[in-house]
Amino acid sequence: MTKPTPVLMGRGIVKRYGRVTAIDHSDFDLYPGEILAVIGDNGAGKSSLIKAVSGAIVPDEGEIRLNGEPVRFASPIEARDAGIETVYQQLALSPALSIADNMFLGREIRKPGFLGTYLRMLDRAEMERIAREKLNELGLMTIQSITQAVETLSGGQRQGVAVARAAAFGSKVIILDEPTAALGVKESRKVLELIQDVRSRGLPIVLISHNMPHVFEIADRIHVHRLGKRLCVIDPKQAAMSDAVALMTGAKAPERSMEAA
Amino acid sequence: MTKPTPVLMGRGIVKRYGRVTAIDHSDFDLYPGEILAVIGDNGAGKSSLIKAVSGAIVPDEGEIRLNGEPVRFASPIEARDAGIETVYQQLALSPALSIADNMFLGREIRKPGFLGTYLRMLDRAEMERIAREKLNELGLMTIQSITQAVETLSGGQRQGVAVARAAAFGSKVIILDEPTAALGVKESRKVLELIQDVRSRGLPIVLISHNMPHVFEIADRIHVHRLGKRLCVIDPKQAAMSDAVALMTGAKAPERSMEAA
Amino acid sequence: QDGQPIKACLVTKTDINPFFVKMKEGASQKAQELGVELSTYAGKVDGDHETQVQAIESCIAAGAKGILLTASDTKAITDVVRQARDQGILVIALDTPLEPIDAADATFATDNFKAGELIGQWARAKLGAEAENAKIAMLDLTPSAPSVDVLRDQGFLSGFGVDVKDANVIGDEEDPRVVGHEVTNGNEEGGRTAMESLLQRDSGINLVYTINEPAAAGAYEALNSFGLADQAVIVSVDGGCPGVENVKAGVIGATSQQYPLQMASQGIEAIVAFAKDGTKPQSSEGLDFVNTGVNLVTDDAQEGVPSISVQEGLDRCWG
Amino acid sequence: MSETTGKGADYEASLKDSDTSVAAFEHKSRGPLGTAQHFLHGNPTMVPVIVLVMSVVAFGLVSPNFFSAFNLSLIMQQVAIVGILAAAQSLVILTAGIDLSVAAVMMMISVIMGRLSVELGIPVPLAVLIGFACGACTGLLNGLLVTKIKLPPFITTLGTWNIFLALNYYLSNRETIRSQTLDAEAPLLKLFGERFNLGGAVLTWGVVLMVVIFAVLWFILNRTAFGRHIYAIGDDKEAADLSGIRTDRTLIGVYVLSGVICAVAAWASIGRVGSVSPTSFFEANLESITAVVIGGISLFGGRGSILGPLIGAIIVGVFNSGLRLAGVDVLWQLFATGWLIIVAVAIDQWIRRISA
Amino acid sequence: MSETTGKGADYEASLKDSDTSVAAFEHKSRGPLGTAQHFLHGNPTMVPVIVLVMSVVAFGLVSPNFFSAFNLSLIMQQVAIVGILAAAQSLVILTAGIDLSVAAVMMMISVIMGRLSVELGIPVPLAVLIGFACGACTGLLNGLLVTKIKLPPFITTLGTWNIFLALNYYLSNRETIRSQTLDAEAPLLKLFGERFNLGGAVLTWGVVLMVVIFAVLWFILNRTAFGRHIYAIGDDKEAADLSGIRTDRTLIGVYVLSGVICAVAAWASIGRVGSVSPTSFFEANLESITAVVIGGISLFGGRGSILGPLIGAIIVGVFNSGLRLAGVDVLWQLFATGWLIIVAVAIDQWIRRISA
Ligand SMILES: Nc1ncnc2c1ncn2[C@@H]1O[C@H](COP(=O)(O)OP(=O)(O)OP(=O)(O)O)[C@@H](O)[C@H]1O
Ligand SMILES: Nc1ncnc2c1ncn2[C@@H]1O[C@H](COP(=O)(O)OP(=O)(O)OP(=O)(O)O)[C@@H](O)[C@H]1O
Ligand SMILES: [Mg+2]
Ligand SMILES: [Mg+2]
Repeated sequence: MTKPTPVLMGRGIVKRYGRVTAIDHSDFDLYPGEILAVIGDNGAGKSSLIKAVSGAIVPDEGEIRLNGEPVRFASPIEARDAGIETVYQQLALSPALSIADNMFLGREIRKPGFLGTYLRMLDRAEMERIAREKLNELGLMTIQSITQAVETLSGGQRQGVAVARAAAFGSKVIILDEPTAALGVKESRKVLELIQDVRSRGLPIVLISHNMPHVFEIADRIHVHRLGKRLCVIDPKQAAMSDAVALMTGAKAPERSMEAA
Repeated sequence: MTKPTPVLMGRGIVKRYGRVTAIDHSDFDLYPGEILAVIGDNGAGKSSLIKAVSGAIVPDEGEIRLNGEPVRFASPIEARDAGIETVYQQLALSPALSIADNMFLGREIRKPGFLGTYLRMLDRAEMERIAREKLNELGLMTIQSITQAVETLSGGQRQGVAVARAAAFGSKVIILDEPTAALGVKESRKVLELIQDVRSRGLPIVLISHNMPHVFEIADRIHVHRLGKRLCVIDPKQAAMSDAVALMTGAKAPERSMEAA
Repeated sequence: QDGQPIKACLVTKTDINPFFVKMKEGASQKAQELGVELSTYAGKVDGDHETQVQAIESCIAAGAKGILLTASDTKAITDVVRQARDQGILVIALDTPLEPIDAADATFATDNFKAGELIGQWARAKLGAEAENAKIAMLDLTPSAPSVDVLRDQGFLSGFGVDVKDANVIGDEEDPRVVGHEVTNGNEEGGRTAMESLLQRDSGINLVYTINEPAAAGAYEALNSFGLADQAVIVSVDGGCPGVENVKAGVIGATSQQYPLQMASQGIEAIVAFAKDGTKPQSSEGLDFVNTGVNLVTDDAQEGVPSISVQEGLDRCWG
Repeated sequence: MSETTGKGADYEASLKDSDTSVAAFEHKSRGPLGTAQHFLHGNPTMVPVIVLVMSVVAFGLVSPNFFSAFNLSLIMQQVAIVGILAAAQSLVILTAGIDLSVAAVMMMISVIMGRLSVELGIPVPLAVLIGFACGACTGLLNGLLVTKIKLPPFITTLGTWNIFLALNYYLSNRETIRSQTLDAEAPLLKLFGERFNLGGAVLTWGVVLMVVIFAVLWFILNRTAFGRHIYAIGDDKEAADLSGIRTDRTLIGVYVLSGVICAVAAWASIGRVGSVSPTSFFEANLESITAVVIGGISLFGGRGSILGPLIGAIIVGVFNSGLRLAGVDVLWQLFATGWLIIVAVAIDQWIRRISA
Repeated sequence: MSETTGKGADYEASLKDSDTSVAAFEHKSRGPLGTAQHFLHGNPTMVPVIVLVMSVVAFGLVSPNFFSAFNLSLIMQQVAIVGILAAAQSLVILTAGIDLSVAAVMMMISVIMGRLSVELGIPVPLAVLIGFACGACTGLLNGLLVTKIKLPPFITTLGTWNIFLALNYYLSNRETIRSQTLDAEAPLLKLFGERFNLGGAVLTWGVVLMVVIFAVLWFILNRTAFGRHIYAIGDDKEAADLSGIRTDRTLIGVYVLSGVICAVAAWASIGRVGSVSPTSFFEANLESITAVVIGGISLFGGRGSILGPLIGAIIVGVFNSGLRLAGVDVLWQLFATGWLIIVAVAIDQWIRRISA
């Protein structure tokens, strides 16, 4: 079976911060239409890796290809313009702005007609309506006022806002860095459903998570990250969770078959 | 069986922010030597509740008792001086300071002898040694340099630092708000062990978590929070996880027996 | 002497006041003429003493032969001036005498008290009998009240016949004719706002003293906007060209004209003479400084107050 | 290790029955005090207004002249220029920056407008337009230094303050262009000093201009994407970057806009001063920042309403005017101004606290 | 819903075998450039030093007199007072505040010391002690307003700046106490102006004092708990509160210490000026802030080394002196100062960037 070209590919990526090595010659592949889970210990370099492929940091060495073309993103905006939508672990929300403002930051909806075209006036009512709708889809029923500042939200509510934003606007690739870490049981389940939804629209997804049951439930392939590099890739249908945990904590070395994946 | 006096007790606590109600006449009890889990939807008011009992916010109404005595904490320092050690959901770390500085913030170790007593000089080497030790206990082996600024740590590493600090210094009550949310499988397991360790030293612990398997594994009692109030208290040995989930999401109303708990 | 050009320094209070710009012009012209290498320095705002100290130190370091100085803090500057003189540098105070006056080798100055006194006397004569019921607005410089501010203010009042009490302190007189003192920072905007406030305190003001001509222009704007332009006489000090134009236009009644350009070029000449054979300049007859003169400029000459015409003022403005 | 997963095997099954209504709580009806509190909580801009009203009343009691329509409109005239500069300053401060160059830019551009029309005989409208263009350039310089060279705004504008001040002195030769000359050759430059009557109060077009500028900025900041981006950048620049805002472009836009507003202020200042003076408004930098801070905008960026600085500027004007009217000695005016700044903001903070 | 928990029932079993060594990576040996980069990354304080060396060399090339031991030591003398104020300023800025009152406090206290010893005949050591106490009180006032009334530091110190300035003029009667009077009645007040020789260079005790103050502050900030708390508060006050630091007490401590340092500066300033002048160092506020920022301390608090402002102050002194010696016209000095501030910080930023 010949593999298709990866949508997003990284080869030999290195990122050092002074004395600290965050990514150490790591590779990365995301194929069309798949859910790729990335797992690894805390500090293994997962977030750094996806920051490198989404333009949030510029790697010291290595190559990144989008649909086979070499790219060099100097900023997250360039990556976003190329269709890569990312929910970062620190969420990237503006604390003092309202939920609706945050969801539409950088792609606001303008009023129709003169007001919008010439005065560039925003359509607040519409943005608030859509924001409320997206949050309800995620089951975040405890958000009492859509005009609340994001800094007044609970940790989980905040994460919900960030995930809703990415899901609503992603066009080519969606990257989620621990999207359910602060979410409750119900809200996490909704996010997993949303991810499957998105995949069924044909978009590939990168999911970083420490929740093994979730990962094994929805991932098509699992990228195991350890000490700044891709240790191996495993198939959740063949491998057991205990293997995955053993691999990422260094309790076990990867087998041949895994490395080839 | 007569119940002992709760170590920490709250009655009718209310906290409103303008139009938003965060805590709505909630009660709270923590008995000596127990692990009390607090569960609930995102935004149910769990964090607000423990902020109220730990002095980080001052409730609008209601009463708080420590060992039966009414108390009114005006600041987290007062609560801390009363022996209540809290890991907040936002972690309360100083981003630009090093890991060791953060762990010992507010209770630094001074050099012995003249340098420490008169010049009040800090014993950096000792603090760094202890910090490294505590982090190793938590299995955070990926932290490469103990003098790294906390802002350069990964999300999970940061959480590890905060938990290690609370565990090292708690004297009467330890409150942990989602301590394992960002942690990996191995690190989460270590935290659970640490919690059990602490309980075996006789200290009661409040654990907020969205991870039902963890909660049911280690909690002695489970406080279910919903819409700003304590809905009921359940016994993990009698109730099923599905009941807990149904209760907190409003799928089911609590039974008589639970309310009495 | 050994082929090296003579070095000289000019240190002024600020570089934003046209008065000091003229001074610099005079010095530069003369320096060029006599082949002197001139460096100029200035404080950032009026009263910026430290910058002047640093400037003098730099002159010493640069090996200057002489320093022309308009001091912001006339007492405090004496220490560094002594250092300079100890190095054999000729220090000439321009415009403002140091305290004590012999702290400098020589002083080429207008008498600022005299300048104030002249406009005071003129105003008194102009108002005539009305002078007894005059309502006077005093528009001063800054809250820190540097010595020009005090000298002109107190000179004006004593010229007008107000008992100034302590001549070193602004605003301690008890004469009911003085409506009030406000500061202007010596510019138009400050003059206008200050005048507006004083007019509100007493709309009958008929005599306005101003620290300089920009403040006077601002005061006139305020009077004009209150519809009182004809009711009050404005007097001022400096005699800069726009100021004399304003006298001509009737905005200002009279102004005391000074001659900064002359002061500065005389100063340069003195330095050259000193560098040649060590002669120091002599003070004017009966004074402890070299008087470079002050003239009242007005076309409305009053009995007993010597003045020159506006035309002459324009010819000589800051000459 | 006890194994509990068996019991919770499909603990998520009950989720389908979970509650789907948005959380809502009863609110007891509040007393009048409670209502006031609640109103202030929702409208923090009203807090400086209360401080303003309090100080107007206080000065009204002290000095009888204070409360006339005439005096109140005079205060507005005195405030107009600093108010317009405060508007420019607010934009920059909202992005967590600070613009120390506003006063220097204004002074320099008023000189440019004046020299062009009086000395080169260029028609006033063209001279004004050139002035606006120069204002935009000063802003562009600041903006490029802040975004491309990544200098802190404080340092950038401290540097450009010196530069523009030097240019101002150079271009003007430190000489004022007299009122009479302007009247003769370029009366339009004094447009914003023209007075008109409005129900007993005499106002200048400069005052109207100030109000219009604030209204326009309010619209931009609250009703357009550009405005929301300004808040987002001031709030957390990194988050704004990551969420895909073109922060550099927005920041440059802010500085250019601020430069243009300074140019507008320059035009208005000619009307206020009556002549083109290269030394007037030297103090306006600090005064504009004071107005912004008293108006409740955080120096750390991202928080506060643009209407605050308008009120803040008026509060400062009221203090200054009230003290002068009361005939306080210059020295004690300085002293009282110090305390009044502190007390005004303290009252503001206190009202915010009890209404939180 | 697929149920996967069965497969992973005891997926944690393998944890006992997990790796227990701390992560470590090989580092390739770097070239000299890499080593320099790495050094600067670890020692960001050295960056302003590089800027300093560059500007000294540049001015040395332009004006031949610049490079004399005499001139270099003169620069140190000129820098001393602003340097000491910059030390006080740094403390406050590290807590994310700003102290606009430093120069006014210094001026006022030098007047107090002078008047007490000259006019009331109080022995100098006692007068100096009273001055220090007054400095502590000014700091206490600032500190209480910031912590208890919760005013922003900018507004607090803007207010107290006015207040202390007014008191300064009042207490001094706006008159200078002459050098000769001091020599006769209180020579000890001029102690820090005394010169001594150090290998050809003439230094004053004021310069020594400045260096000592920075050394002591370095120790406090880096080696004591109080110092670490200052950084923590500036970094994130809320986090510092929650992690149990007595932030109010620490902040008050910082302002009091800053006030005392200003009092020390006041004493030193009498030596520098030679007399007690109520108007000297009017500009020192902005200069002290400039020194702090050029020295690499963030105006947002919590970041930067205290040694930076020392270097920053010297850089500013070198610029000023170099420009004067080069005989640049005052107007173009202003212009050049503007550019030099920008260029100095731009170089600093650039070096930081490439060494990151
Ligand atoms: N700006 C930085 N400066 C220095 N070190 C950094 C920086 N950013 C990340 N690191 C280091 O790089 C390593 C990888 O961090 P990263 O955030 O990628 O981990 P992660 O796999 O996402 O961990 P987690 O699961 O806890 O989120 C960590 O050791 C971290 O300390
Ligand atoms: N400062 C504030 N201003 C306004 N609303 C607030 C504030 N703090 C909390 N809230 C609101 O109070 C409610 C309870 O928040 P809280 O953080 O206690 O929830 P939580 O149960 O801890 O949620 P999570 O599980 O997501 O952490 C939320 O609806 C939140 O929006
Ligand atoms: Mg991560
Ligand atoms: Mg919470």
